[in-house]
Amino acid sequence: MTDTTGAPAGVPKRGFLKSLEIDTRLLGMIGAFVVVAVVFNLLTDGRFLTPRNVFNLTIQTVSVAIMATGMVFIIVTRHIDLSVGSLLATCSAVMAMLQTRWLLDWFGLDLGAASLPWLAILGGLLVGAAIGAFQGWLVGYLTIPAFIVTLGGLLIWRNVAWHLTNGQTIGPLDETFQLFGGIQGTLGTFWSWIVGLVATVAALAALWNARRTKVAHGFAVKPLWAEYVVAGIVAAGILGFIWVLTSYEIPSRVLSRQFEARGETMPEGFTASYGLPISVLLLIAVAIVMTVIAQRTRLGRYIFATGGNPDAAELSGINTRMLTVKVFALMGFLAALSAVVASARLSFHSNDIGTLDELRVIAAAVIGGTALSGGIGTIYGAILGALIMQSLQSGMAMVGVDAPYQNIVVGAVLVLAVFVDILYRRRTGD
Amino acid sequence: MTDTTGAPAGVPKRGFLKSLEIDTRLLGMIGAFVVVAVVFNLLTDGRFLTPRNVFNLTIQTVSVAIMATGMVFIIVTRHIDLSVGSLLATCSAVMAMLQTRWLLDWFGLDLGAASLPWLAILGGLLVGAAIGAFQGWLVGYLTIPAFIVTLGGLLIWRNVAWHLTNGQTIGPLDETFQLFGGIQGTLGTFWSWIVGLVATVAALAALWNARRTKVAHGFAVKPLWAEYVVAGIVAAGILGFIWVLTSYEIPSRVLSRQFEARGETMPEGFTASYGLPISVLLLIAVAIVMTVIAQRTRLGRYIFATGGNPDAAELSGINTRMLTVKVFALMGFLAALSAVVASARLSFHSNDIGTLDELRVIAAAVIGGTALSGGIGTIYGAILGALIMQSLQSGMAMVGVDAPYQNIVVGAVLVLAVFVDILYRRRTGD
Amino acid sequence: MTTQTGTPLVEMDDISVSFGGIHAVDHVSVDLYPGEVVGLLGHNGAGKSTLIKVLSGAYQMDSGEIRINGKKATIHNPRDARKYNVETIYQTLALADNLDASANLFLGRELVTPFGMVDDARMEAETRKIMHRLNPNFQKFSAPVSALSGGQRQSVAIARAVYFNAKILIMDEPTAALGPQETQMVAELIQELKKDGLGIFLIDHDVRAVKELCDRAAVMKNGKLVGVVKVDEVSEDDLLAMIILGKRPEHLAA
Amino acid sequence: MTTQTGTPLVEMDDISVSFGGIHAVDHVSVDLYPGEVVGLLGHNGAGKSTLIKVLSGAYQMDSGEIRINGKKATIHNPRDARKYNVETIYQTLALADNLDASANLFLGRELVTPFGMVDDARMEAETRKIMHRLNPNFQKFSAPVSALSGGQRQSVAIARAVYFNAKILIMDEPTAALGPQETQMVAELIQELKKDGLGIFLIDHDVRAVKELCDRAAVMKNGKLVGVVKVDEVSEDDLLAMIILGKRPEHLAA
Amino acid sequence: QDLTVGVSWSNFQEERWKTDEAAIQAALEEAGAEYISADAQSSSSKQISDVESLIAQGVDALIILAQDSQAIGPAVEAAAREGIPVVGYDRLIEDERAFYLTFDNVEVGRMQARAVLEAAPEGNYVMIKGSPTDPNADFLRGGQQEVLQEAIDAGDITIVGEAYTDGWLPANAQRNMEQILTQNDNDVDAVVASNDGTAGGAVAALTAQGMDGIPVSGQDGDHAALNRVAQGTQTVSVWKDARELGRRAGEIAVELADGTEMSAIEGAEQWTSPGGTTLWAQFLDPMPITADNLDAVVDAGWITQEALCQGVENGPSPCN
Ligand SMILES: Nc1ncnc2c1ncn2[C@@H]1O[C@H](COP(=O)(O)OP(=O)(O)OP(=O)(O)O)[C@@H](O)[C@H]1O
Ligand SMILES: Nc1ncnc2c1ncn2[C@@H]1O[C@H](COP(=O)(O)OP(=O)(O)OP(=O)(O)O)[C@@H](O)[C@H]1O
Ligand SMILES: O[C@@H]1[C@@H](O)[C@H](O)OC[C@H]1O
Ligand SMILES: [Mg+2]
Ligand SMILES: [Mg+2]
Repeated sequence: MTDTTGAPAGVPKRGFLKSLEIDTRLLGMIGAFVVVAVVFNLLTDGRFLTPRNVFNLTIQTVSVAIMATGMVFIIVTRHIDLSVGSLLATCSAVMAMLQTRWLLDWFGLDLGAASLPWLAILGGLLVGAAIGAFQGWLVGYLTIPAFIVTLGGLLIWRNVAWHLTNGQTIGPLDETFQLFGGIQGTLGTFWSWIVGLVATVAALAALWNARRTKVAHGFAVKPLWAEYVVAGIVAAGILGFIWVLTSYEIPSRVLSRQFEARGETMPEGFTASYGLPISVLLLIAVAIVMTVIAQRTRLGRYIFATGGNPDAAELSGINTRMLTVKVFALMGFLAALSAVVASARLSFHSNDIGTLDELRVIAAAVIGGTALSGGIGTIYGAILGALIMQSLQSGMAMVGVDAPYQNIVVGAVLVLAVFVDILYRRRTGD
Repeated sequence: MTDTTGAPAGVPKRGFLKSLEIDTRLLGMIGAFVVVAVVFNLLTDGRFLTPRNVFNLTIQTVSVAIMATGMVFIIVTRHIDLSVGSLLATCSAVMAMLQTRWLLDWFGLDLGAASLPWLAILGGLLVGAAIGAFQGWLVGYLTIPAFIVTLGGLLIWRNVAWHLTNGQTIGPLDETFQLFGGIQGTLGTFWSWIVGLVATVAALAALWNARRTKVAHGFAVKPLWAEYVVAGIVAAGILGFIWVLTSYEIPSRVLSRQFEARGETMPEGFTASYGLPISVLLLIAVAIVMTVIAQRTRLGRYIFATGGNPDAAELSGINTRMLTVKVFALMGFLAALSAVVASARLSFHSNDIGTLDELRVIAAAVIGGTALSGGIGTIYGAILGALIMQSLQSGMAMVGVDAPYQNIVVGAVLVLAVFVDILYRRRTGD
Repeated sequence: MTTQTGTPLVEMDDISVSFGGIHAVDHVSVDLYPGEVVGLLGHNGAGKSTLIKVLSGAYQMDSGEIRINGKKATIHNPRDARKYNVETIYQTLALADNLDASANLFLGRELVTPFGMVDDARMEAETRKIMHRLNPNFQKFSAPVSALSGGQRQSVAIARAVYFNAKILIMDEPTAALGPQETQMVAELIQELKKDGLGIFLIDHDVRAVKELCDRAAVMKNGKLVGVVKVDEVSEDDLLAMIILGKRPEHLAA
Repeated sequence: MTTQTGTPLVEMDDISVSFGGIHAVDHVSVDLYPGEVVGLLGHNGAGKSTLIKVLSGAYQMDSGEIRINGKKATIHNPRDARKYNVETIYQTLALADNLDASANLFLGRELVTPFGMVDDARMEAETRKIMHRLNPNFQKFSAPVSALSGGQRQSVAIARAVYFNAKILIMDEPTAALGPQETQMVAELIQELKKDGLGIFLIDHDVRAVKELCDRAAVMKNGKLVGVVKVDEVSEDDLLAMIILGKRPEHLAA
Repeated sequence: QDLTVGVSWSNFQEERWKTDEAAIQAALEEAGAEYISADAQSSSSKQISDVESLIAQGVDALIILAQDSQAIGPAVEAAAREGIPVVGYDRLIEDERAFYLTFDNVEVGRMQARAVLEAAPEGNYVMIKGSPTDPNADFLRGGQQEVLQEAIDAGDITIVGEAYTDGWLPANAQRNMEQILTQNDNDVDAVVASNDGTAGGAVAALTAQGMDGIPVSGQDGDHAALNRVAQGTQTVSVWKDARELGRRAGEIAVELADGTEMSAIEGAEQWTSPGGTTLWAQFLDPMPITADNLDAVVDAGWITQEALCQGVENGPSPCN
């Protein structure tokens, strides 16, 4: 939680990494990701690490990653949510029905009305949060184990979705709604750079601020050069990411069509790039908010305390029951948000949407270092976990590994990742 | 564990039920089952409680029930096994391939050779136990959480099965092998009654013996009349069950074909009944062995002790790691046994055999009163749990409820059952 | 029985608690005045912890009434108890093992910045201050408390109970895991808090310690109250007799 | 230092244990003779529990050697320790909460019938016998131990350790949760076991109790051994000084 | 110049798709094109990712077995962006930019019902449907209804039981069939099952009642099912010769990649989908395999005579 080290100030000699005070677990995960990426890049003759594939990868990761951040809180409080895939389906069904049927019937809105997608999203988010809260109430107040509640939910919500749509594929969804799907909605070069710069400045300011607070209380701080190195790495990371995404150019065919649609002709040699997808921006926003909740709010503190010792938390005056409701409601909300991204990406609501996502989401959180025994977990870990899994699957698909063997590899990697994590924790004595 | 009450001998007045010293949870579950049965019987104009449907129900229950007994031990030791459905598929694939290909190729056996089914079963059981033991080793010795190991297993073993059969449906399976499927292999009236009588005698002897031991140590025993009432209920239960099964007559169509096959003609008015299916006998044997293990062996004692407090068990000199391996190996063995029943029942091995069985098996154990927090669970409860779930599904199928709505009901019942169990435990202070 | 005057800080009146048929606490009444330490004595399983857990909100009573400053208090959970400034050091300590000392100390009452964010730096600084007073050897500020020894953990639990201006302090065997030096510090602390006007319920098996630290002692046996006595008026042996025989000493019997 | 003669029952020689960089036990040597009680004293976190957990097989030492009856003993886990007749009463009791007293008492060493089935009836009868001797009030034989009070649980843990003909007994604060009567019984028990020739390591924070019950006392501070002294040759204050200052008293310093 | 053709499979759960794959591979090899593939494992979301990844690998043409005819849209859009031609394989893709090559699922349903109706022109019918989450299940059911409607209206046949089969699992089909039989006191004369797996489950339930031999339908030409046809326990397995379909798909993909217009593809016709999309399509004829034409599958090399006739005595040709 706190990031000061216990060592008294001014210990003479520390290793380079130690001075940087970067979480070695984070380094390990990034290392694993780099290895996966490089290996696949070799196997695919450099196709894996093209801007275009990186762009695809990030888009493909979004839906699972958003839910994985919520799953971190669930698992940290010693619960589990097996219903997220089904819940996603129900939310997606609600949003699809709202924008293609119900809103039209109830309020006489027209297809294509500007408010349609937003009302649909609002409805979906409400339903997701409400169902999540209800499940949380069953867990927290009626003390039914989350495993059971959400196993029931897994069965129930998928079929509620089926019932709502009568088993049909619903769509096409609203054009604006589709902007959340990925390639259909991107910021373009200019705005991508703006976002990148703002993010860099904000990150550096946060670093600086943290240092100032420590100094103010007379705690040990890392050497100034280390501070600069960390700042440099952060800035390079953010801007590099933007650079890669803006390097993926829109195929000229699409551009010329756009010009045609506007009744112009495309200038010779004209290029443009996609830049940051809105869905990825959404994920980044979710990541930041969830990280702040985890580290800087009472809610987050209580989540981790409850995970560490539920009785102690209760005796400390934390309303752990209400907390459970909140955590599950948050999970439901995030599942609904994922439903926006997932169905927008398909441009339809399909029956099977979100199938097996519960496994992917849990796997992402756990590969990202969330301990099933509770009390331990990070948001960035879960997102990285999702990214690693997605890279593995996409990479294997590119290399041409048959799906059954892909599953075998994913299963094995899951077990291996957790094993490595255990070894790591044992060594560092966490 | 022990079944003496703490009350000093000779307490003057006790309620009727209390005197019988019958587990009220057992009564509750039987009550729930009776309610389900009676409701469906009304909805189906009395067809639900015909000997025929009871016969069907028991057969349909076997495969899940066998695995549920193993899941009790897994959950009691605070683990979970999400891989049983996939494991069943791998074992089924191995047995199918052994009896239709490999044994023929390796040992030059002929299709239809008498040893074929037995060797195949042996091979399947070994593979099941070995995979189970391996997963147990990962959990016990490498301390990877069972949730992760078996989640990996869920992905891995289903696809290993696919790999073994190259994705094909394998069959038809050996005739002898098919005897384990249910209706294809039954004991007939005579032998069913023999089994029933032997079971009754054995049960009464066990009751008598338990009483004698208590008296010998000077502990309190229940009044003699209560002893007789219990004995009467037990005997009536066993013999009644046999009576119902032997009342289900073989359709004359089937009989006449059998006569034809033997080159005879069926005498006018000839009837015969199925009696006890071999698969049900197998389940009963598993239930008895597992109950004895749970209540009367060190292994069982250690399983419950480990579930109650793993550290204490370890400090008491119990090799909890090895215990984990044993418990998972047992689960694997039982999954293989279920694979025999499930594939014999279908008369072929299909790719997707056992899909979602992990959910059914866990649900059965949990509905049967096994606590996910460990240390509590009974074998009979798990079997009753499986029976209740199967009754619900089959009853709804009879009434014509669509599969999606069936799933919704099953999910809701799961949650409700656990909730009732929690209320019950709270009231009795367990 | 007691010569204290004025309204008692706490009156626990005719409290009963049972667990599935067992009367853990059976119509027990005790009270506590400001600036007073009341010892709770009794054999194992006598019901001491259960009685005070009713006051701290961890258990619900089946019947009886609690009055604080003469007014009926409704305590359904630990949050309610905190509202009445009741602080408790539990026999089981009740720490979140994965958090560090300062997060535990402020658990449920975090200091926040003007934006409502938890202020870790300020909390750690506060923690250093108070721990320094309580246990100068204590250094492990950024380790999760799971890495602390039994006694170190107890120090954290004590620090938490006294930091927040408690009016009523409940200590369930606070020194059971403590070394002699630490035990001494707790004794001094109790004296200090007494002076500040706190009322303290102290559960301790050590009759000598109770005689030293307490003003009155309430003895329980099998869930029932044997009696409440002023420690000055009884000998250690009197107290032992009450605990073991469950009877008030002869010379006080009237 | 000690005038005992013959081979010691236990020699713990130059034992070190560390947890991720922390030297919890730092080159400590102590020994124990048959019929002797050695007290282990020290502040919280001094390393007492860790030291004896090495002997009981719960922790592995990083370096050092254990000799039992003069022969090198390899103790990798609690099962190994039991082979050497080392029995332990843990600070945390180590009971399976869902089992009853007799199942806990015999855990890992169940009595079995000729067919290899566990013999619950015989075990319960034995349990009634031994508990009657240890704690006559104890009645809850068929309830899971989770329903027992702290002290009742401790009685079960003690009964378990002494039932099986231990040669070496380790008691980690055995009376911390016990009432005065029960504490007295444990003291008597220790005297009895001593007479039977057992060697006992006793961890206790109560210096007076250590002086009463022990023959020698080993004092630890910050993982290091301060010294081993005969309790007859030192005063309570000497012991306190050793614990707090970490120095052997002057008159024994040579 | 070397062509690469990417194939996006919806899943490999059913037995048939491995055969399709081999056929496509063979056709591509003949044309000198490279084969790469991805398997969406029954997930329409994963299928989009798969297609993106295939495009990223530089394919010149795509063959897509759509998990969902509509939700596959963005994949077609992505391909169109890059100018990559798409062949919709077996299942419809609602997009005029995709060439539709198929055995018509509604037609498959009709064939199933037709064969059963012929064998049991009147009586009580049971409909064993596919997975409730697979749109094909309803297409099949629709085709079946078209054929049966007349007989239903005439009162010749009555549908006495109807059930979806969760996940197409044979075990679920078996249980549903058992319960329907119990509910109707075995008064059932024919079973319209939607594929061979569910037919297998239904037949197992019928066998238990000595009712094996009443008309049962299926599709896919699974080996086990053809064996049942030879045994007489299944009436029909609608055989969509996957090898033919696969071969054509490979050929068409290569032609389109070479720049051939869709309209110029041999056998192509303009067709309007039920959803109102007009697209270029080629329909291959599914073949109902019954006891009368079992030789066809053996002659075609789809199954060996040995496998087909395992355990069959005095069966229809070629098992006699
Ligand atoms: N949660 C519980 N469930 C059931 N019985 C309980 C529970 N908590 C306590 N008891 C029972 O209530 C009685 C009183 O227990 P309590 O813990 O209050 O005793 P105590 O006086 O604090 O003992 P000790 O000195 O050992 O801590 C005991 O008989 C105990 O077994
Ligand atoms: N499992 C563990 N992991 C990390 N550190 C530990 C562990 N167990 C003990 N320690 C540390 O080792 C040191 C010695 O602890 P130990 O429990 O042996 O102390 P002790 O002398 O028994 O104290 P107490 O009197 O409080 O029981 C302490 O600093 C403690 O924080
Ligand atoms: O061929 C069938 C296919 O059309 C359907 O979608 O899935 C099941 C298969 O048997
Ligand atoms: Mg207590
Ligand atoms: Mg200790």
